Amino acid sequence: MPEKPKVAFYWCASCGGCEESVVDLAEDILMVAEAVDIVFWPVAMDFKKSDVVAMPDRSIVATFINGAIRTSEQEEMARLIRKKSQFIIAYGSCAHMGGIPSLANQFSREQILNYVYHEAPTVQNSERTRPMLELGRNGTRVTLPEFRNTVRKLDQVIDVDYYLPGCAPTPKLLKEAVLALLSGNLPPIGTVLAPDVALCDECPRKETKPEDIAYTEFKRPHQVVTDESTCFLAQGMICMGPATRGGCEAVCTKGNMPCTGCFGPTSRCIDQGAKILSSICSAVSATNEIDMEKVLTTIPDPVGTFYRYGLAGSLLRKKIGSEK
Amino acid sequence: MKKYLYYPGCSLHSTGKAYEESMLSVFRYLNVEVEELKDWNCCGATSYASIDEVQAFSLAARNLVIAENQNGNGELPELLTPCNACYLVLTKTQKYMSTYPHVKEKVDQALSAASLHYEGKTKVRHPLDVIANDIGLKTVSDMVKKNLQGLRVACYYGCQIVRPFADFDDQHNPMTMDHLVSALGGEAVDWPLKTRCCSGSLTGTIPEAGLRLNRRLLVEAVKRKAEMIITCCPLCQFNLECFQDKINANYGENIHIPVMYFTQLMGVAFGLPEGDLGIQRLFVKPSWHLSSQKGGVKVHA
Amino acid sequence: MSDNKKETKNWEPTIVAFFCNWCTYTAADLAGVSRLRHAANVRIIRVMCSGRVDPQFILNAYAKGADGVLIGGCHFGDCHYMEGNYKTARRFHLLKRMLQDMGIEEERCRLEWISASEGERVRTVINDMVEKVKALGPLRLPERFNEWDKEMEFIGEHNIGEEVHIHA
Amino acid sequence: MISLFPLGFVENKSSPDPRDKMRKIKYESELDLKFGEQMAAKAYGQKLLSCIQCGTCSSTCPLSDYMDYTPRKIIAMTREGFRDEVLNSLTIWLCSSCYACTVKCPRQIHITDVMYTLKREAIARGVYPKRYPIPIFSREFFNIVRKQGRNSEAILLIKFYLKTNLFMMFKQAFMGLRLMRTGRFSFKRDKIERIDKLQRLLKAAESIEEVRT
Amino acid sequence: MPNHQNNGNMRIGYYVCHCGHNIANQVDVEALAAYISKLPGVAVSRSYKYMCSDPGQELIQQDIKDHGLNRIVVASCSPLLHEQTFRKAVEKGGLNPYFFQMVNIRENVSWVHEDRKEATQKAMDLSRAAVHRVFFHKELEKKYVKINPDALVVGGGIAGIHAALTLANSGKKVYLVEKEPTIGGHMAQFDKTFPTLDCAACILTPKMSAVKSHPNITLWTYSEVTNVSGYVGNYIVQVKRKPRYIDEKLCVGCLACIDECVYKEGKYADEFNMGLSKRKPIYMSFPQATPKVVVIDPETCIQFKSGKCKQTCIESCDRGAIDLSQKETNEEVNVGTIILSTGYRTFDAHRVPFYGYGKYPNVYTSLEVERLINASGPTGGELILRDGSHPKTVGIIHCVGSRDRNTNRWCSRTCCMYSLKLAHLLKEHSGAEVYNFYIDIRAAGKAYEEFYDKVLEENVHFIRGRVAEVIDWAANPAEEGKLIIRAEDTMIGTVRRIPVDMVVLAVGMEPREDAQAVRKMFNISCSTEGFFLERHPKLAPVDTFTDGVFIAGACQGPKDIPDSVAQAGAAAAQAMMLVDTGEVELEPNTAFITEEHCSGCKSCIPLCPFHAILFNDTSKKAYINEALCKGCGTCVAACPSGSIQQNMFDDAEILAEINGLLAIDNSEFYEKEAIHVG
Repeated sequence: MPEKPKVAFYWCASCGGCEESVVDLAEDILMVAEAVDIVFWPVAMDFKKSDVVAMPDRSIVATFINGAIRTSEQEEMARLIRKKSQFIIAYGSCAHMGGIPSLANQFSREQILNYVYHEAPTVQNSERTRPMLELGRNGTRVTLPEFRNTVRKLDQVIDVDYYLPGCAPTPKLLKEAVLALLSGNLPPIGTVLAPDVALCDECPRKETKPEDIAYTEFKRPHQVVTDESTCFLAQGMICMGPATRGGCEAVCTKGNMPCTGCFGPTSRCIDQGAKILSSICSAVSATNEIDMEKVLTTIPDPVGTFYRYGLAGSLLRKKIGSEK
Repeated sequence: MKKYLYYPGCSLHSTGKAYEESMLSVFRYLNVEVEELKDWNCCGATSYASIDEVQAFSLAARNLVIAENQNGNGELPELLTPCNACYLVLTKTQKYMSTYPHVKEKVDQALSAASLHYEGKTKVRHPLDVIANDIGLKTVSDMVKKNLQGLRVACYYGCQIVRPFADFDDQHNPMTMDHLVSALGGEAVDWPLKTRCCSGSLTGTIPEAGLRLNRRLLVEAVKRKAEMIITCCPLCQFNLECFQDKINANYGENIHIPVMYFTQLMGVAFGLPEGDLGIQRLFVKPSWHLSSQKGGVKVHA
Repeated sequence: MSDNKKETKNWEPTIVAFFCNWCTYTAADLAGVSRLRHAANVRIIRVMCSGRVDPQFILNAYAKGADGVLIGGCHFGDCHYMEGNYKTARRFHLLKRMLQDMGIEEERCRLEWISASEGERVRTVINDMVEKVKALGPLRLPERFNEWDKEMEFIGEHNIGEEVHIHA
Repeated sequence: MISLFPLGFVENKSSPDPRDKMRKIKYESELDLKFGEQMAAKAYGQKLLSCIQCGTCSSTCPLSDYMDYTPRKIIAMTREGFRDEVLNSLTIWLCSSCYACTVKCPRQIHITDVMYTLKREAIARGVYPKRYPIPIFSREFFNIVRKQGRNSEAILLIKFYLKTNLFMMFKQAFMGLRLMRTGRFSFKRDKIERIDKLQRLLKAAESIEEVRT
Repeated sequence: MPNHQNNGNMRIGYYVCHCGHNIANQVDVEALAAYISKLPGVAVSRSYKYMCSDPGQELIQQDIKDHGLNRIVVASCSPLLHEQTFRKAVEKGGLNPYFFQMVNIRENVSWVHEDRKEATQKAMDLSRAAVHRVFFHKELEKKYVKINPDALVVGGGIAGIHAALTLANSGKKVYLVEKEPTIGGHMAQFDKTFPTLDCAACILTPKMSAVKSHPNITLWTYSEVTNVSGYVGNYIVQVKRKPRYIDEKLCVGCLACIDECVYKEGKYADEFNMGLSKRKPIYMSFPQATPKVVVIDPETCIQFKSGKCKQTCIESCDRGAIDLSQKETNEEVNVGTIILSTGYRTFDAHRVPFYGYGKYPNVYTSLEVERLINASGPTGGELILRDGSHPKTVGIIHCVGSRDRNTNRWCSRTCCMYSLKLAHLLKEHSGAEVYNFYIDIRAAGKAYEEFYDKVLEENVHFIRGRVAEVIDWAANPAEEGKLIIRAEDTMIGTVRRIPVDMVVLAVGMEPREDAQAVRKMFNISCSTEGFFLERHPKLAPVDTFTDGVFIAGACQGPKDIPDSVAQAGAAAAQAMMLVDTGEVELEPNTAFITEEHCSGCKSCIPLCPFHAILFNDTSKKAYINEALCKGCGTCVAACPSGSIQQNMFDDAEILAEINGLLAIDNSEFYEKEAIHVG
């Protein structure tokens, strides 16, 4: 009996939702487990780093890494796994584009640590302690991974072969990816394993978008009672759908929430935020500077809105001046 | 060769004596017959026109009428007029009498009071014109005995010979005298001031202005390494030559440059005796010596 | 970056300009014909309309090393395509705010309406912008990216499982 | 610095620089509106009026540095009827009749003739600067020629200096002697034979009114 | 990232032009060519003295043959000047003409930068960008559209008349639209024309009647264009025809109705006579008006104002031509080309109050004086002033509303000449002493200087100095009762006060008040001062940036009659050239949507002002009607999923250009962009 292909899962800076999504395969997970040999999956099985180190190079066929790279440990592990794997699949928005964690690229490490350990209203830390990289006491030496200044998407650290987009990726896409791996029928390296058409294509609200839209004000979902079937943009809410890859089966818009862009841009765009900004602003109704200003101030946080899942992967990556 | 009538004008009988002497000698040498105009009178010069224009034109016209009458053989009289001022006044009178009928009418009226009748047939000629265009520079060149090779000459035409009525040379850059110098074997210096005013009678009346104008001409000629200046006008010759001491004294210059009539220089080249050319009348006397290398003459102030 | 640009002392900013074919590019031509000397820091890219300027182009210019981006279009009401410039202006409004949020000073991104006849204005705008960007100093994103990534160099594969370097 | 005005001639005592006298407003009623056309008529045609004030005359004139008004300005003022200023000016007397302006004028204005015309007009009206040497020189020349039919340079100069500046004559005496020594200067009066006839002619001419177009 | 085409066998030819010394003096062309030759993909890199010359073009063609080039980059002057030249050369060499990119290193580099090192560096950057860009150039097809041979001429002044007649005589059908009740424009108001002193009416009216009777000309007076749509060769124009309450076909211009109007005398300011006379509510502008049809002004007609008129005019017309029930009508015409000859307006002299216009009755504008001395004018040509007097002295003030940064900065070009003309005519009419106050005399036309010379010799006074003020307080008895003009006579160097009886203000020429509206309607540009902007000030003086729309006459800038007529002829010839070509080549820079990429989000649809983007209800995707697309690229920039692309200005092309500009280390660039060069 031929040896089953070895597969691994690894978790970097992420919420853990991606790990959950693997379980969302439901009974299909059995099929996967049947077909592959999971050799490394810290969230579900007990492995040590030394086990991985011991594996021969390229012995794993594919590793699915979710999460952005924030700490030295994540970086270290990513490199190690890269060495041991034939294919690396960036799994989910964080690995794909930096994800929500990369919104932290608007701040420096110092700003973040200062806030989290000292300034946050819920924190009581009179001794003003901070995590230390190393503590030596009684002959024991304890080390912690370093918290990097910059959050990175996976391919900014190691070479990535495929991307499975989404926050989290849908079980359907995961299944398709695994099947493709198993069949050996693989697309070109670098492919995002989702349809290359924007979300509107599959959005049930598509029909309700008028052709002559002109925005006079933008509203956030909590400010309005959203109509359950009308295009969000037509309701004056920012929906990233037109600039976001489809393939998610429009789960958000079906759930009465506008798309926030977790699948990232299509292959034809290099910066998702710039693209949606361009598209939405172009259709603002104002014809003079003052009115333009008035309409556009109703978008209070353009970076947070347009780069929610992809600041690390955007053209600018990180706020200038947040280096130190 | 035809006969030329000769109108000396007042200057050639006094300050410009050398001009007359040398011109007549040269014409004699060239076998050209010259006969003085009988009982000629002053042309009026520039001063007369400032007082009374009709009188000024009448004065000039009288000479033209006399010329017409003196030349009995029916040939058109050609009036040799060496003085630039006379030349200008006579040509101008002719020109205005033919151009403006009212001028002619009034001058005729004045002439008739002296029983004179103006026909307008007289041709006013400058000796420079005659030598260059009637005799020809080729002939002149052939008759040179002492080649002036190497002699740097600044040709000074003055203002009134080519401006505004003469037609034998360019108004702005006359060349006749320069070509003549070449024909004599000398070298004409490129000198942009050749028609710039020498200040005329201002040297006498307002020397402060006159001498300055004069000085500019001399300084520039010296600067361009001219060994002598030749002129074709008695007043120009007088101005350029006789005030050199004064200019040197007033402006701290050191100018000693011979200023000769072009006819004097021709005479020298033709080998005529200096006495016949009025060389002895010059204030700044050129001294000549043969230059063996060049076979020509050298001049020293 | 060429060598002289690396030293801040002799640093000259690089500004990428997008000029619309009908107004500002023509005005730049006019500035040329009129021999209006100006700073040599601006590199002009011709587009048919300022409306063609995709915000991606602007971000990409910064990401590839531009210190500033200048967009030139027709005055309101003068657009050869009737209203392309309005779209440019609207995008520009929000983009500029977003750039500030990302730490890019507003002087580094400039939108100017310059009609075909305003050759002189091309010169003034370019000289003014160069001066302002010079005052800000280099943006040099590609170098910053490299600098940011230097923190990763401290981890090499050799020290996996060994010890962690401590930095101050 | 030697004064340009050797006889201490100052045209307007109240204002040392004659150029300054133009620095005031001019009322049309102070002007002679016919003056321009009259002078144009005497100076050979309407060309004087066609002056475009290009200034070629002024820049080509070798004496314009010594003039109170440049030739261009003289023409402008003549056109516009600034009669008194023009006739009192030194400019017209400083013109040495070199004709440089006349041949260069793009409108072919006979500027030298304009200057003659203005000189005569000034003499006729008796407004010329009376102690300025040049009109005196002209007058003496005129007298000698009327008397003799020819000019005697030596006599002219003596008479001129006697009337203007005796001191100058002494200063020039050395040159006079040199000229005499070289036979270029003589006090012999050169006179024509038929002086009677000439004088009749001049008398007739004198009675004839000035030429006009 | 953009996909790359033909990367495997890219063979680029690069040519840098010396342009004589124009480029070579500032840019080290040899170093430039050497630098570019080292870039990946570059097979040939040369410099040449004049690339646009025949040998220059042949050089490219020869290299295409010899070196198998498949992309061409030329660094020379502005693409606006020679892009077409080189495209044609490339095409002649056997390549698709769009496999070409031009680099502007003259207007953008050598002419504007002094430092040779900087200029050379910039030229290198721009050239490198172009080399990067051509990698992504695609083979494109030329686009053609058919040209409708009919033409529209807007404005019936001398320029419009001449353009219309020129086109009509060449067999083209012309619609001539004029706002006023008659054609003729300003020229019809003039008395005589400089420098020949021809009577304006004598030379103009035959042309006006030729327009009226020409079988190829449809003349619509009292009409205005209200809307223009379409594009070169195929314009659709809406024309509003105002009611003149007269049936044009029936009226024979006998004027009996005017005689019979209930008003026995004229009561309202006569527009044609600049208000110097009065007209009735029913009137004809001037005897030779074309069409020779009267018009009723509803603003002043009693019947329209109160409905209580005896309507004697209607009774007087035996042809029943008067029809007070006439309504505004609209016409729609299809034309291929349009000539705008909408003319100018004169400067409003009230704007310079210190010249006393409107305050002192004897201060006139030049246009008023034209009517005043015209034999058919309000005084029959006699020079009688508003106060009934005859002037003995007249002052003409030049440059009123011209050459003045407080009003209009430009020179109006015609005022010097018409002031000379008026000086001559006024002197001739009245024997008055005439003073011209001028800054410079600009008499640069044929026989203009001679005219100036002539007027000078007529003893017209010319005082070089701009007038400070026209006042009526006398400083001495001679000035009593006169208008005093105060100016410096800069030639003499004194300030002068000149008392006159009449002042003529030589008012300048300005854009018409509706110039902005007109230019927007026809989608053309204006220069800063507001005159219509020509495509090129020297080489395309009658073309505009909108193909098929031409300009002629003073709407483009101040102009006299000969220049207007010449320009009108030129505009007509340009229009004819287009028509006779039959079709016009369009830039193939249209946008297009790849259907399988489009999500049907409709973001692009409202952005297109030309309504070129449509939604396919079956496929639920958007598509672009190529015929309507003008190629601005706004939708391309706004497509949120990058599914719209544009020929010649593709994302890939522009991004490559940006990257090329900024890529200093090329090897790194090529590696990053994954371009592999064979």
